[in-house]
Amino acid sequence: MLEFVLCIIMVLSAILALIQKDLLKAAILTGFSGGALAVLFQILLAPDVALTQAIVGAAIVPVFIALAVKKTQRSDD
Amino acid sequence: MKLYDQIFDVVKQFKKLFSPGPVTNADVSGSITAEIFIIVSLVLSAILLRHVNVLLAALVTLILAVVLISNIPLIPKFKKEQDDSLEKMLFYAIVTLAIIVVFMYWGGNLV
Amino acid sequence: MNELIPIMVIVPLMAALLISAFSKFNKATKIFAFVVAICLPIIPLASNYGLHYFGGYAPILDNVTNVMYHPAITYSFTFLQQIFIAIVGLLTFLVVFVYLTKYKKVSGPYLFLLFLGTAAVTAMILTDDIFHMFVFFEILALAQVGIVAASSIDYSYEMALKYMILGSIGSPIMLLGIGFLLALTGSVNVTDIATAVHNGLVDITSPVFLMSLALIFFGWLYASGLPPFHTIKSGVYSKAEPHGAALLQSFTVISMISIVLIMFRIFSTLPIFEVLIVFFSILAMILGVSLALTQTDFRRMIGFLAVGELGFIGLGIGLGTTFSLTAGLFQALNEILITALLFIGFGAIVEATNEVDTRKLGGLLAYHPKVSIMLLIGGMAMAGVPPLNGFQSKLMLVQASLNCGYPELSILAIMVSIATFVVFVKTFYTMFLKPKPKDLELENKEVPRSMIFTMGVLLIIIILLGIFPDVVTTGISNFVGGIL
Amino acid sequence: MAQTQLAILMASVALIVIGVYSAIFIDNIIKKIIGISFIEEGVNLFIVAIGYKAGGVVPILMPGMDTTWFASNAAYPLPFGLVLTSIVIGASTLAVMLALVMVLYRRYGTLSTKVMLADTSKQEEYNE
Repeated sequence: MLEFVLCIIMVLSAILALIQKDLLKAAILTGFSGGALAVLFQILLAPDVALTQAIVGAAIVPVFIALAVKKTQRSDD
Repeated sequence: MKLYDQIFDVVKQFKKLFSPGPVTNADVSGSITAEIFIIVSLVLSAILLRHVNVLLAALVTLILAVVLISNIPLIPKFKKEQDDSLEKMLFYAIVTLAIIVVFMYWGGNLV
Repeated sequence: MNELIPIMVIVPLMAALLISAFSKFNKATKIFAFVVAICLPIIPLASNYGLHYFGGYAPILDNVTNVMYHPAITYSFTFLQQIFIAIVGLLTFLVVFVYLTKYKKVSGPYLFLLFLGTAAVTAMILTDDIFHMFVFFEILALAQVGIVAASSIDYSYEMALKYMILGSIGSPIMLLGIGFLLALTGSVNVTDIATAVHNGLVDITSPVFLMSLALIFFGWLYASGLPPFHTIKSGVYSKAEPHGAALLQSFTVISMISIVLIMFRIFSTLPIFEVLIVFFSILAMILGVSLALTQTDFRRMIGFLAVGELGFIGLGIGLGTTFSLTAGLFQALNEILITALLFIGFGAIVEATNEVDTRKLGGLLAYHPKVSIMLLIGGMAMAGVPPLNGFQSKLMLVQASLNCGYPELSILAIMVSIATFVVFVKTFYTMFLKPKPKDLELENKEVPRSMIFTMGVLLIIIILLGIFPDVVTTGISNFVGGIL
Repeated sequence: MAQTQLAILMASVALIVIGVYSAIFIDNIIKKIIGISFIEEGVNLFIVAIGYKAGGVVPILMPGMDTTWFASNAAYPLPFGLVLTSIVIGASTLAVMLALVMVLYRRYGTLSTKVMLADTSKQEEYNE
């Protein structure tokens, strides 16, 4: 049951990230998507991949994007 | 008469191709070579269809030849479609991906 | 001496890391880079043929089915790998030499990228493991982007970003194809997969197998710059520094043939595989050469020509006979040499005149006679004029397509060669023979001597290969007989 | 438990389709890069799903486990190793792309792809 919820969270947050006007929110939603993917990897019996994905997908990638947004502009127009 | 005018007009259209700078005769002759080359080579490669079906090859070759010759100059159109903007590159890349995938899924065993 | 096989990858990789770490010490870095670069072509020539299993995990024989399984990442080193690694090593040496003599203060990151790219292509052509190849393919893409972004030419960052964005679509698609193969066979070793396919353990008409071909094929199109990626590939060449571009095109050619050989070993039982390759090769030849004819920027023109010549390699591989494969691989070797010569030669002209538009140049024959004669011979070699190596490989290709019963392809190949020759005549006339325009100021700048030396070395190899093609073709033909 | 695998496959296909859609239709370059990175995530999810075995165990051999039981019940670990590499490659590619965007933003002052990555061959050929 949990995996269905996680799939829906992941796809929904991916779509939401792409329709945001505020790029910082998009960065945070990317982190949601990456985190859901990490838990999904754990359910799929791959704990080592889940650890890496949790660090990279839920922390590093959103931070990179947020830094890029901070150095450029926040709104998408 | 119309085709004659069109062929005569080709050189004028090549001028626009090199628009910001001057147009030299070497460039125009190169473009005319490219024009002839592209028509001949596309028609020639259409003949390869004869390994599938001879009638189909004849039909496709004739239609392709007529369409290409009546649409000259082709090079400005070709060049415009293959410029450096990311949108066109991405568009063609993804269209190619879709065509390859669809072709392989439904037609991969036909050949 | 099979320990030398992994050394071929490890030496440039370690050199790259050391140089970028200690680039503060200018003099020492220069000497170190030079010494490593000299070693690169020597190591493959000194090494023996053989296989190398990483970690020492030798293949396991399954007694029930009598099939060998390869648990380790395997490097296989034969004549084909030897000749290509030696050539790319030589090219790296020449490029590093040109770079070291051009700048007083060397940039550590740039040398890092050059050596990283060399290590990546070496690993790609050596490896027998499809995922290992993918990893080095990604590393190679990053190195290529770095080499482009490091140049001081206008709009190089834009081109680098475009290449990366296209790459971040192309490579995951290729990974997906590898995933499909993994799901079918449970292995990433090419020999194991090919054995499974040829023994009928995999249903070759199943959609999953066909989709894996489609997806890996798309990744191959991105790697080799065949259409629809011909614009970005030629753009990348024109935005890199000339010596960088000479190395970039060799990376492209080698990654192209290493991926296509892997695909050939796995998918050659599917007839559609050869149809796909021939179709895209024809498209590359037509589009590449016809766009080269209309360019006014001569760096871009060479870029499009380089893409058009890739079509010949694809044609040879797509025909699928021993002779045509030999011709295609020999053409790949020739193209690496010729295109490198052209990029470095035209780069020397850019260096001397600071001008890239053919319309603003003219009368350079009187100022740079050596460079222009060498460029003329290089252009003739690319177009396939008799005593040179391009002639030999193109003649083989024409014969191969005639033998297979496709005279149209032979006519097309000859036409493309003629159009290539037209491009050269046109460019040579406008740049070297036409009277000098009044507003062109030539401040009697000399072409760097290292560039002339480099062109001379490449030219000698081109002429030697043209006169004695058997030195290479016999060995390649033996290799091809092994994989067919 | 085939439903789980089906749902995972649907999700990975959805991610790939979202990525391809964003590659063509989204103009903002940062959002385009985010979108394209979803292709990579979808592919990773797919490859991990290959190794999954319904009702299996994590492929780590604990002391005291029976080896034959473990061999028939553990998930297939080779795809997991591949995905580990792929995740790191994806993150580094994303970082390089964002760095290039930051440099280019200083030159153009906008994040629009149409402006930033337009056709440049005309301007540079004849600039006087």
